[in-house]
Amino acid sequence: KTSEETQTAQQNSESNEAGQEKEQDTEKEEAPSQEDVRIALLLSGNLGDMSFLDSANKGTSQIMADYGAQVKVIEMGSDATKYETNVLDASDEGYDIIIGSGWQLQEPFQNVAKDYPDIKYIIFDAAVDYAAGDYSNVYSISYKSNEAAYLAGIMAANMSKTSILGFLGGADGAVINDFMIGFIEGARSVDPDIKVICGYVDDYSDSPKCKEMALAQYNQGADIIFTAAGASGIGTLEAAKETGNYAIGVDSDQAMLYAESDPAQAQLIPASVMKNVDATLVRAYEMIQEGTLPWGQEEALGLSDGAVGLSDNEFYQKLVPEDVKVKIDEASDAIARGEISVKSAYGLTTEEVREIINSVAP
Amino acid sequence: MNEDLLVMSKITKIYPNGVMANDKVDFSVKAGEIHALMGENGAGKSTLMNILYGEHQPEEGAVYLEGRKIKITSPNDAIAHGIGMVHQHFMLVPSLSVAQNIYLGKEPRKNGLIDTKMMIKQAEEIAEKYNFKILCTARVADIPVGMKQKVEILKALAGGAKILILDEPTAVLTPQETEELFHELTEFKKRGHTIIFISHKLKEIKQICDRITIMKNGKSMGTYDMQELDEKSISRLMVGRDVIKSVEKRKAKPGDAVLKVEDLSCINEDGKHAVNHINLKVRKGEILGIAGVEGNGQSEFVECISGMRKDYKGRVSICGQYVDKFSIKKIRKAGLSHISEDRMSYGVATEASISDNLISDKLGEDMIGHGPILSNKKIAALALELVDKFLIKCSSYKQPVSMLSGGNMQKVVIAREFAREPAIMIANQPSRGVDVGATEFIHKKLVEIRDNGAAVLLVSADLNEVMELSDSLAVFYGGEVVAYFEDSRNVTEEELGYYMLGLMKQPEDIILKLG
Amino acid sequence: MQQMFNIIFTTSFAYSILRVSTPLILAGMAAVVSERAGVANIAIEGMMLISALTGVVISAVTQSCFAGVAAGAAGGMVVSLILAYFILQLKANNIMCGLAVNAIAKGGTVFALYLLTGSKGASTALNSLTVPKIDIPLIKDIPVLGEIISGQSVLTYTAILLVAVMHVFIFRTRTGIRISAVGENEKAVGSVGISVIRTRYTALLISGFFSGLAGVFLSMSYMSGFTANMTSGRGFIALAANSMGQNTPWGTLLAALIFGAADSAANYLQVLAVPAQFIQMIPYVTTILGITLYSVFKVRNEKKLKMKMLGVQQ
Amino acid sequence: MNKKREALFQFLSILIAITVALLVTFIIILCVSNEPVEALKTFIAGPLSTKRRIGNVIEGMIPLIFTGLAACVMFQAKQFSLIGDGSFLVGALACAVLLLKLQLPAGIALFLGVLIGGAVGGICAVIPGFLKAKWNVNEFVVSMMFNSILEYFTIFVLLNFIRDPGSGFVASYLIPENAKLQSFISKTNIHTGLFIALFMVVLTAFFMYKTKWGYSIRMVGKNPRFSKYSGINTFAVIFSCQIIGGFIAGLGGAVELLGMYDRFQWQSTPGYGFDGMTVAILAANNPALVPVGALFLAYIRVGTDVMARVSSVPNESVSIIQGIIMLLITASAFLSGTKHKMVIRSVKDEQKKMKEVA
Ligand SMILES: Nc1ncnc2c1ncn2[C@@H]1O[C@H](COP(=O)(O)OP(=O)(O)OP(=O)(O)O)[C@@H](O)[C@H]1O
Ligand SMILES: Nc1ncnc2c1ncn2[C@@H]1O[C@H](COP(=O)(O)OP(=O)(O)OP(=O)(O)O)[C@@H](O)[C@H]1O
Ligand SMILES: [Mg+2]
Ligand SMILES: [Mg+2]
Repeated sequence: KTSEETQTAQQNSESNEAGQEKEQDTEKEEAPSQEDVRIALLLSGNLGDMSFLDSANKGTSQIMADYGAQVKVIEMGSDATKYETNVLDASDEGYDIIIGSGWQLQEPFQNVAKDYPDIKYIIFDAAVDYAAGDYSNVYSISYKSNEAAYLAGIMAANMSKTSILGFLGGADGAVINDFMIGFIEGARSVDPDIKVICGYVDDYSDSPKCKEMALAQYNQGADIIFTAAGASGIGTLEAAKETGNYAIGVDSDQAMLYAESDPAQAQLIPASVMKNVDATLVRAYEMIQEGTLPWGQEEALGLSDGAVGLSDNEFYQKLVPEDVKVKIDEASDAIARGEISVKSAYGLTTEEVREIINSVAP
Repeated sequence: MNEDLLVMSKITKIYPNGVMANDKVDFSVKAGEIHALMGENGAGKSTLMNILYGEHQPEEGAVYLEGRKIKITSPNDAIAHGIGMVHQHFMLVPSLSVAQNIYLGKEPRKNGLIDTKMMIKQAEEIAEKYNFKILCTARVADIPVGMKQKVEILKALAGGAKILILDEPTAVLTPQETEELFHELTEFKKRGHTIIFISHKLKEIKQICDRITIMKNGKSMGTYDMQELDEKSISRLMVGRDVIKSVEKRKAKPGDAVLKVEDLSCINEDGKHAVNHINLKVRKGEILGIAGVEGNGQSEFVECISGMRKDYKGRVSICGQYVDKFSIKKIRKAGLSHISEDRMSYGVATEASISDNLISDKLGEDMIGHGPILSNKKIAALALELVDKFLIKCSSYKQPVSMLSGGNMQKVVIAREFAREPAIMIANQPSRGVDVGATEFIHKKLVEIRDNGAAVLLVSADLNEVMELSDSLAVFYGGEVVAYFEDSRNVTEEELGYYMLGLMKQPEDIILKLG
Repeated sequence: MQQMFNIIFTTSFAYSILRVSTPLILAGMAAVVSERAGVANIAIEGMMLISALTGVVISAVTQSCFAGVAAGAAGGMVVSLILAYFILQLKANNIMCGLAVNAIAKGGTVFALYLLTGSKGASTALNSLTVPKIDIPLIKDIPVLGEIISGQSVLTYTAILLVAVMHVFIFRTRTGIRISAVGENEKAVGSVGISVIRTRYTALLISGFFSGLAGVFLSMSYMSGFTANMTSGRGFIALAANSMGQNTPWGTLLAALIFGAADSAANYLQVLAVPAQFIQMIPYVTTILGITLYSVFKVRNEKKLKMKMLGVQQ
Repeated sequence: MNKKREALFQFLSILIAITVALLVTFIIILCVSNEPVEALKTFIAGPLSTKRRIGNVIEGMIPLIFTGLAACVMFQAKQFSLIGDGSFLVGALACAVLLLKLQLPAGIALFLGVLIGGAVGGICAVIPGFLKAKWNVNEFVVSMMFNSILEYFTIFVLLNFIRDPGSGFVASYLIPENAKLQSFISKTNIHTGLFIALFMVVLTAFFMYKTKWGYSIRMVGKNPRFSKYSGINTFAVIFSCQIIGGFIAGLGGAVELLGMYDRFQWQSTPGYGFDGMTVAILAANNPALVPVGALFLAYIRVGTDVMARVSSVPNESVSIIQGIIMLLITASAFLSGTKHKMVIRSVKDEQKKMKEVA
């Protein structure tokens, strides 16, 4: 299953460029035909986050390439006051489907969607509050990233020689903490006494600072660090290279980023915790075409849906010992069967999160 | 000698604010002469010279050197043509040393780096050559004003100037220093250099200048041989009327002490004892003059009693009230007015309008508006009155002070400080850089407030001024009072000079009478 | 407390200080020279960002590390030239221009990165080079010190060397003296026939050069690639370092080291069971304390000395 | 040259700057878009094309007015402090904390919320202001560092005291509806905070130009030594102008929160402090002109946003274009030569007239 995902991911990166060309082609050659589906992708930030926004962009690019839909990507930056306006504007401009990213679009979607019943809305990595009104035209996707992180925790705890792991998050928030808590639980399931040094960069683009923090963690004995800090996370990967330790990437298959340009770096990334936003968007589009998409509902997609997972690539195969792979697969199955339920960060207070961090602090 | 060395022909200059500072001015100097340039404040002297030095570009007109037309578009061109200039306001870099300032732009080098040793040596040599006593390694920020002026002159001389423009060089010099400078200037002339000399002091001009050009309202009133004109006719040409040289004043009737200073000592920024145990009082209805070579503690003394400086020892009282712990605002409220010697740093805010400059000390008063609110009407009325009364030459009281000539800036300071009736007026170099007419006016004012019962403390480097105005007189040397004359008429200029240079000192008991 | 000391008194911690400080030292020199010329250079941040990308791209294209560094420095200088043109020739407000350059750099680097790599986030697709780290012969064998000082990036040593060069430049060369003089009293400098504008151009060019090196250090030494907005305010911290260092090269170096040490400490202390935010505040609190204490002592000492002299006099 | 001509010239040179900026913008658009004319059109006319976009411009103006005023007050005293940025953030935070922790009745909630925002904004400025006034510690550096501290402080408070764990992203509980500034034009978010902003403009302009304290602030900015010599309490002026700046920015933060947000959610400063500096520079530090500067900045922001949204111009060119306009807008040397010639002509005309009269 996981290898399939990797393939999609690779395809995506190719189709990304193809999509770009296609976009221009359609504009030059054929006037948009009546049947073309028009999609707006509203991003609560800017592209280049090396995380779920980039991944969403990949997904819509693929939709564009494979199904000939017209996609307009709108990067809304960090000023939240602009979000609702953008949703309204997009709604007025007659897009058929409006896709929005993350929790920050939840309230704008809730405010707007009910006034445009003819337009379909998809929100991912968040959900609208279906109890708050008639949202039969809104579909929500949320991800159980904690499940995939749990697997990463199992992997790391098994591979660690020092019994100290590291976690570096972009900022103290539920999306990031969901990774962290899953990771910690996974690691503790292997070794209840394992230590995890947890830190937040408090910046999603300060890769040098992230590197510095990662180096500090390695110097304090951590030998595998899981990083969920967007573009800052590059810093952790480099710190791994510098110290000869392992790092675990996030959101996309980060080993493959380096597979060609810097194989030595790729060698130190046994796996990445994937949140396959792209795949789930493509899946949703396909379901729309088939008429099977459950509008008016939230789907929480996890390991069993292929929405999240550990990346499986040549490096995973090479670096992770066979017995560990078996354990990971077992756990994965157990989660899918519902035998293991991984704790989630959603709904936890800061205090509760801190308690968890302190319980594994060295 | 009869050939014109330098000719400025039909120079017209209009400032961006629309002031026509020079209006088709013709001006020429001969080789080897000292040529005086005189005129009221704002007549356009500095402007004309700044054009010659390439600081400003004229709208019309041409400059000829030795018969050939030359283009001067920057000071660099002027320097290349052998023209040097000492500006009216200092053009020095405070954090650099004296030597560095003198050689700024022409630093001697060794291996690509500045040869500091050589530079200091050269600076010392040139200072010695012109008989100027200055410490070449001192930072300019730390040296007194008079010495700064010498640095300015040396700067121009080190540049190899054949034609030297001096824009009011003596305004900040003591008589002795002025004498020295004049001596050098005549030496200079003998060596074939040419000097253009701007000053408001008729006596000086008479003393050393060969010819004189007089300006009025941006126009030239003609050039004359010095012998042709006596002082009266010069002032008539400049001002359009006779200026009475000496101020008429009745004998003082001193009353109770208004300002009392008890055992005041302070250390200045160089860590020197600038003021040493000074006891002094100024009485109602008298002008106490303080004479002294600049840098003998007068500045620091004034700073202490006016509240500008707080780190001193001793007590100061005004009208029987101790004010040494007071803020400046409260000291002023207690009745002090203060004309600062350094108008560019303290006296005015050049970017602010004239009216803003006139009200800065009156914020606590109703004359500019009730309570916390300003009244534009009242301010306008006050400003108009003061501009009118103190003859400030401007197109509107809303003009920024930076657009005024040096002398008119000084009048703004004077007007502000005289606007209220002070109990004690500290006038530190009140007529520095002010033309004869205005000087006379300021002197009259000082006498007038004295007659109205104010106490006046006059500090001046201009001996004439001190001797003429003061009722009684103290001499500062090395931060101490070395002489006190209860009646200033009992002392001659020469005698004063000895005390000022520290060659003589009165016995303690006489000095104690001052306290 | 014990735990804290254990964390801080390690050679790896001390080693990290120099590394963390290097971009601040370089950018600090950029601040020193522009501030001395009387032009507050807010644009250091933007110049760093542009140079960081330029260096990465050129080193990837030429496969020459030196070419990358040189191109980065040149990039900084080109931007500073444009900035200087607006500030000096068109008389535009320098703060406004600085903010503008930063905005342009932020958008422009992402745009260029996208055109070159197809990613808006990082230059991982480019095979860019890094500046080598070197061991210093004798020092590297000294027990503790060797581990701390030796083995840093060539650029780190260059930075320290350049501080010395800057010291000589500012206080001992014509151009250096003139730059300082222009900042203090431009009229005085103009009146002796020196072109004020040209002097300021020179200063800004040098400022651009140092900003460029600082940027290149980030992307070719600190990190081995460019990530969007990777400067994250270091250009502004450099302004602080310069101010703390009283506009002098050595002072600024010291200030940069202090900030670097505090920053490193914050990174190392993430393990403590204190809310992370308070740890993150450490470098900023340190800077404020440092700069305040310096000023207070300066004022106090002067006054105390004076009063003491007066007291003794009595 | 008379006043009218002077003003005309000012206007013309700004016009030229804008024209040049647009020209350069166009060239950039030409490079990155395949429908440049259309793109430029949306940039210029986009903000006016629908009621909502006009609304966006006005909404965008409101925080800029506050931080612009804050910067004006501090710049007038030559205090180059960035505290407006931090005060804005913490002002909003304080407002949120107050409203969430105390159940206040409707009218009072709004009033107290905004006021506490201002008060706390002012308090933020105490440290940089005091250090500068008392020991001459560089306020730029201290305020910059302090802003970072305030940012971390905000995160701390948000996470530990007002965070709604039920919200998927890091944000506070919902701000009580009764405390919010309501929008008063349908289909827009233009909220009553606009009136508070305009009121502050009038108040600040009055304060700066019609009160003795404002006068003192201006004089300290023009020449601190002169002010001290004149008896102005420079310590109080320097200290207070930063606190006033912080207060106004803090008000702005609270107003922005209550007008535009349902929850407090900032984990870093939204950057309005820096924008405020831009606005103040555009307004030549004159509070009365701040709305104009704010309008201009908000307009080009919305314009570039709209352009990026509806045309094929990439999002990154937004900041590039905004940067170029900022670069050019204060460039004042465009017409200086022409202006000087005009001055000369008018002086000569006057002289001629005088002669004729004589
Ligand atoms: N930079 C300036 N901008 C505008 N107007 C100016 C400027 N400098 C001087 N002026 C005006 O030009 C006129 C001539 O000034 P100038 O300085 O040449 O006088 P001056 O003869 O040197 O007077 P003073 O004896 O007081 O020094 C004055 O009316 C003055 O207000
Ligand atoms: N550090 C200083 N200490 C004291 N005075 C200073 C200092 N720096 C500058 N000044 C003052 O600046 C002024 C320099 O200009 P200057 O006095 O030569 O002009 P002026 O001839 O009085 O002007 P004008 O003739 O135009 O009225 C002097 O009055 C001098 O006292
Ligand atoms: Mg003059
Ligand atoms: Mg004069």
